[in-house]
Amino acid sequence: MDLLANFAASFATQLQSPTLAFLIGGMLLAASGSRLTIPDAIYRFIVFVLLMRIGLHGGMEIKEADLTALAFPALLSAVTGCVCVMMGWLVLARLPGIKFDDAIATSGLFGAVSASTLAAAIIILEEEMIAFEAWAPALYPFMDIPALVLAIVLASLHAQKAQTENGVRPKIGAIIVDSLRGSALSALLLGLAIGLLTNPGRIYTEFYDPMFRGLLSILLLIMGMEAYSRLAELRGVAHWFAVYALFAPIVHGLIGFGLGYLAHITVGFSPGGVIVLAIIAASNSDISGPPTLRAAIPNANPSSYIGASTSIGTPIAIAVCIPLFIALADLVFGL
Amino acid sequence: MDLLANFAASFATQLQSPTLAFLIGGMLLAASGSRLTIPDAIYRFIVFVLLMRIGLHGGMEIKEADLTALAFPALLSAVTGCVCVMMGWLVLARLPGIKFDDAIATSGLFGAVSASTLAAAIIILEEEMIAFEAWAPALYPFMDIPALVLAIVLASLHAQKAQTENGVRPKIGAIIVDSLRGSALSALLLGLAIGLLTNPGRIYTEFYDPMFRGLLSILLLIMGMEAYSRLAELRGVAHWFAVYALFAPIVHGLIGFGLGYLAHITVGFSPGGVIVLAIIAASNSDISGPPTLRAAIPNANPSSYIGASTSIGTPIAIAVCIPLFIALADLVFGL
Amino acid sequence: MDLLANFAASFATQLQSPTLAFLIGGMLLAASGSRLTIPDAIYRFIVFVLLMRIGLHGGMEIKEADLTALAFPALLSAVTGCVCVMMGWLVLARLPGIKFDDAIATSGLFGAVSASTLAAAIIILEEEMIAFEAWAPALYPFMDIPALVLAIVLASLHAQKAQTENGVRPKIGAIIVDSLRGSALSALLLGLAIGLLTNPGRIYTEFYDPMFRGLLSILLLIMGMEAYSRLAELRGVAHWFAVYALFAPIVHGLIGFGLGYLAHITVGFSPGGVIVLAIIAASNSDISGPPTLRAAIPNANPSSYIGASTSIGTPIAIAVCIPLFIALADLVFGL
Amino acid sequence: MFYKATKVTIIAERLLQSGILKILEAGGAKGYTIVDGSGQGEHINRKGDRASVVRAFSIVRIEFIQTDDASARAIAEEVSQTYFKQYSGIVYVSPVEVIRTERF
Amino acid sequence: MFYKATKVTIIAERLLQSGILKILEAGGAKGYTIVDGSGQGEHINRKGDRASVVRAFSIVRIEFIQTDDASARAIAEEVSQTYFKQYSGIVYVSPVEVIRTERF
Amino acid sequence: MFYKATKVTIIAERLLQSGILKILEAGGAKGYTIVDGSGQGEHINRKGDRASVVRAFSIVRIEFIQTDDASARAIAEEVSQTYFKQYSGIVYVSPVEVIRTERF
Ligand SMILES: Nc1ncnc2c1ncn2[C@@H]1O[C@H](COP(=O)(O)O)[C@@H](O)[C@H]1O
Ligand SMILES: Nc1ncnc2c1ncn2[C@@H]1O[C@H](COP(=O)(O)O)[C@@H](O)[C@H]1O
Ligand SMILES: Nc1ncnc2c1ncn2[C@@H]1O[C@H](COP(=O)(O)O)[C@@H](O)[C@H]1O
Ligand code: NA
Ligand code: NA
Ligand code: NA
Repeated sequence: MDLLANFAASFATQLQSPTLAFLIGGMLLAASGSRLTIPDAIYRFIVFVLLMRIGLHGGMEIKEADLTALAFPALLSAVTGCVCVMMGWLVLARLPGIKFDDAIATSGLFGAVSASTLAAAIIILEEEMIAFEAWAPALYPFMDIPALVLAIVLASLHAQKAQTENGVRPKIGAIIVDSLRGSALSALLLGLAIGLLTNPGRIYTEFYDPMFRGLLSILLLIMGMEAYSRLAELRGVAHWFAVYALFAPIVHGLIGFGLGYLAHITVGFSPGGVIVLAIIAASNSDISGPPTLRAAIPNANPSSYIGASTSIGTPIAIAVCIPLFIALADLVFGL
Repeated sequence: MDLLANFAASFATQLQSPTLAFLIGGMLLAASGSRLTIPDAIYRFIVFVLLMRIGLHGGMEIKEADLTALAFPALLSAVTGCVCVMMGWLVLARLPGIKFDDAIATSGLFGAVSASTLAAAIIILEEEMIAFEAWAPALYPFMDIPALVLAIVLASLHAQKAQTENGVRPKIGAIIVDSLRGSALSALLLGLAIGLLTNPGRIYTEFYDPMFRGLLSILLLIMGMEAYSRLAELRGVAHWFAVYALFAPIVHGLIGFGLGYLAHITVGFSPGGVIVLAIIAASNSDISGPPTLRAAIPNANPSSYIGASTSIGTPIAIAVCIPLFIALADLVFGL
Repeated sequence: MDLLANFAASFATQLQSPTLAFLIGGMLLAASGSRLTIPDAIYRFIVFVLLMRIGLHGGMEIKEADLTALAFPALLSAVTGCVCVMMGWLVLARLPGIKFDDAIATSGLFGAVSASTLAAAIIILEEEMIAFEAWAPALYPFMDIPALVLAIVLASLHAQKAQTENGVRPKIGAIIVDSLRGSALSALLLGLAIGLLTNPGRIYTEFYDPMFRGLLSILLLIMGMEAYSRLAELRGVAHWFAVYALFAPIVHGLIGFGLGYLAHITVGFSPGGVIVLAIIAASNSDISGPPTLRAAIPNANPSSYIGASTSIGTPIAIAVCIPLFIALADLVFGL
Repeated sequence: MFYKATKVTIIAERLLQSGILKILEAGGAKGYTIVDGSGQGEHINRKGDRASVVRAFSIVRIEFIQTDDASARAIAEEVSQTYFKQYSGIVYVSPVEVIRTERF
Repeated sequence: MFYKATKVTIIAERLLQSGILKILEAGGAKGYTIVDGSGQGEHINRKGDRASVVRAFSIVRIEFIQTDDASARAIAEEVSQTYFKQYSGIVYVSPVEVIRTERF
Repeated sequence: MFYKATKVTIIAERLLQSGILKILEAGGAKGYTIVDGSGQGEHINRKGDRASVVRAFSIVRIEFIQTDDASARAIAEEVSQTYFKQYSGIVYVSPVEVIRTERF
């Protein structure tokens, strides 16, 4: 009951903050057939700036951080990503009328991480003044890559079983490298490296940081417009994808929260860090994941996994999971 | 005489401010054959940010405003828009060598409203520290939509008279919805809604507001380049369009000013608000209007109405009408 | 020895500053096959904003400057540009296996000026708090245009000698106009004019100036990615181009430094100004130069001159020459 | 193996795009490809990627392939009839050969 | 009704665009369509939409249709003669059928 | 003088671009032109230039010309065999005439 009350309060606060409003506004605009669109070049610029800001900040803080503190949460992130994919493999892939490849690609996407959800979570935590380890966003790749790799490996093992000729042994190294080359992870890692090795100073305080909120608002507007536009695609595939997309973020977030809690009691991972871990677990990859999966699991129908993640998964992760896990942390840690 | 002196002073001040300089600079660059161009993606981003800023600000202020105060100016805006179109219908359409459809589409565009002119007016009023109701820019749609609708209805009635088969009864509801779906009005209304319903706070103060001036300078540069480039098109059509474009902004602005003055004495509309009303009346639609008219009055030649508005109407509205109506307000209200 | 120590110190400082890190980061990303790209529209927007900022600042300061002080450095800039091209003509064009047109186009590019190198130098000088005449960046066109014109004239004289029919007498006026029309010089001159004639005030302090550092970081990232990607092209042409690209920036910078020193003792050109002059001499045109040369010297192979300048010349100018000439100035002027 | 098919190319103002695609779908086209462009014809001049206040008037180039020549031509005629009396645009037809007929 | 016509496609460096369009207009082409592109040929490599310091070298694809085959071919030859000895670019001609002949 | 040649047009997902270009180069194509697009086929829907979270799925239109018809068709077949069983895309061939044969 307390959780529900907390959630309601946290959700109400968020409705006051414009973050959620832009997401919903984007959906309404798309639904009303508005001709307003944000050009693709702007979208890519925004994603770059947001991830550079997150990376630079993380890098600057890691300098002072005790890196051993990062090791255990990083391991737990990898575990979370893999457990989420396994769950999709065990549950979604067995549902009636679901093709194996579609299920496993969808699980991979939901096991992986979304840059926009992460950015929204950071803004909201900063607004509510909940402290977290600045390196916590750097857990992103530790969850993202294992999830994608595992999904691709499972798809490939399945193909091998089905017919010997087509089932090529997946090259795990190649998949990892391919993930790191994606535009989102490249930007994040570049930011981390520059933050760590140089002194970004005024570039950070005068550009990347002040731009963060404003550009995020535009990104959320785009995510909202995309969510609505892709609903049509989702309608063309089995309903189970919609159901999965509705619940997976919450379940994944709970797994992340549980393992984060473990890190809290063992290595003193902060409550804010636990929330970040829960939210990246709840999020689903929207930038780098789809092309990686498309290339590696060509037989999977992109409409199923992109429809599920963009139209339902991301809105749920942002609008429901962020307030939910803040409320849960409030209850558990008495913030 | 006083007005002329005031105008000269106000015009001189504006020449000092860079706003006008960017417009003129754009024209000179285009005239000199410069290869400098601002990419279309940037143009669309700028328009979005400017209209969001105007909308957010309006929305935040409307919260505290007495909405009944808005009702009468809104009605007057609609009247202004319609009167302007009627004048075009009565005068421009009757001039020798002018096709009815071209005249009515041009009148519609000059009755409607320009986002860039509005943004320039807001910046200049803020610079000269002339206060106006923050919701005054929200009068935009109340003038824009009636003007476009009336022009389309007149064109369609004319087509019905000419030949029964082709004259389809225009669906007024559909035209209004189509106008609202245009990218400019969508952004303005989104901003208004978010400003009204949430608390934009730092998104506004750290992003949309600081970006406003700088991006407007780039938009004016673009408008200047467009103005020059489209002169060639205007040359291909009847000279009356150029004459109309030269005087319509001033006449329309005077109508707006007169009706605004009525609102001043009846419901206490502020002098700054009267200037805003006069300037949106003087402005002519450059973003949403042309496609709406193109779709609805296909027989009108776009070169006539776009040439007239972009090449002459908008420069006159920005460079002449803004200082003119500030000077007039100075005289009338003794600012 | 002192110079080396100074250079090492200055280089080490720069490694701490993120400016260089973005350049190197771009190279590493491209080398690792990252899919991160910055859209072309953003690139063009960045270049525009940087040059406007440099121009506005220069224009605002020129108002107060003694313009006769500018005359002598401007003349020296032109001399520097021409001497650099002559050196290429005398040395590079005579090397074995080098086509005359390729050599002369490459010399023209290295005699001309790079906007990104100039912007990076300005940021670094500001960071190290080395004062320079604000109009010093306005020396840009005085070096850029003579260098390009001379290269084109030499190429054309050569063509005339080779075969009477094809060798058209180059129209120097037309080449100068064409250079001024390039997007980089257009933006710089527009900024200068607006800075000089109006009072940019808040547009400068709230937009162009705060954006400068951040956008420059992205531009350097792009330059780094380009540098790596074009290495492949460079490999296809004679090795002498790589050797030239390695040493020309340093030699040209020394010439600029020497002539700047002359201006220092004769008309009191500041040490910071001498550094700016040296660095624009060391830089090579990357935005406006290539298309101008391409149009005017069509027989030259773009891979040779663009490969040499983008892949080697620009990185050397930014990473080596900026710290080098700061160190040299330190030694000479005891900053 | 290559099979004869008919390609229809439609060049039209961007604002007609959705209407044209509806005709294509109604006419049985199994797919289409759209490319953005600019151009010049009888009507207004359209510039390339520089900012334009009249972007909605820029050009799209829509092409689709059908193995059924008569059906392809019928769609071409219908698009032309419906739009190109009043709006800007052209349609043309050309012969091509495709590999997998089941896709067209 | 479909009428035979000739389509000429010119692929060239962007900096040649305005010169080529002048030849088209002088040769009597009533319209043309331009699409941006990238490509690879004998000369330098051109990438797609990623930022490029040498944007002016990117490719444009200009196509125009004329019902008068001889005239279309003459324009094609002239463009090729004027530019493609020195600059990058290709021209090719293909047969099409159009609907409204008065437009071409 | 115009010489007969064969044009191959490949429409495919962007992520296949580099693989397809390798096949072209291996097959002896001396050049190619790439244009960005969007489209609709059996698989997912691709929108135009509006921001899309799945840009990698947008369409590229690659065309190349060879005077050797057999070679051009062989490349077309190989691209189709290699990619278009699993991934989105189509290939078609059409006759053209070129001016300078040494370039194709
Ligand atoms: N003869 C032509 N050849 C190629 N494209 C054309 C031709 N005529 C018109 N177009 C294209 O069709 C569009 C509309 O033409 P129009 O309806 O004549 O204004 C133009 O913007 C061009 O892109
Ligand atoms: N065989 C070809 N097929 C298609 N396009 C080509 C071909 N050769 C050249 N091109 C195009 O023409 C441009 C210039 O070619 P080039 O003059 O060979 O450098 C290239 O960038 C390609 O876009
Ligand atoms: N019949 C067709 N005509 C033209 N383009 C097509 C056709 N079918 C498919 N395409 C293009 O090929 C892409 C992939 O098609 P598909 O593999 O059917 O999803 C689509 O996005 C279209 O751009
Ligand atoms: Na996840
Ligand atoms: Na108006
Ligand atoms: Na130089």
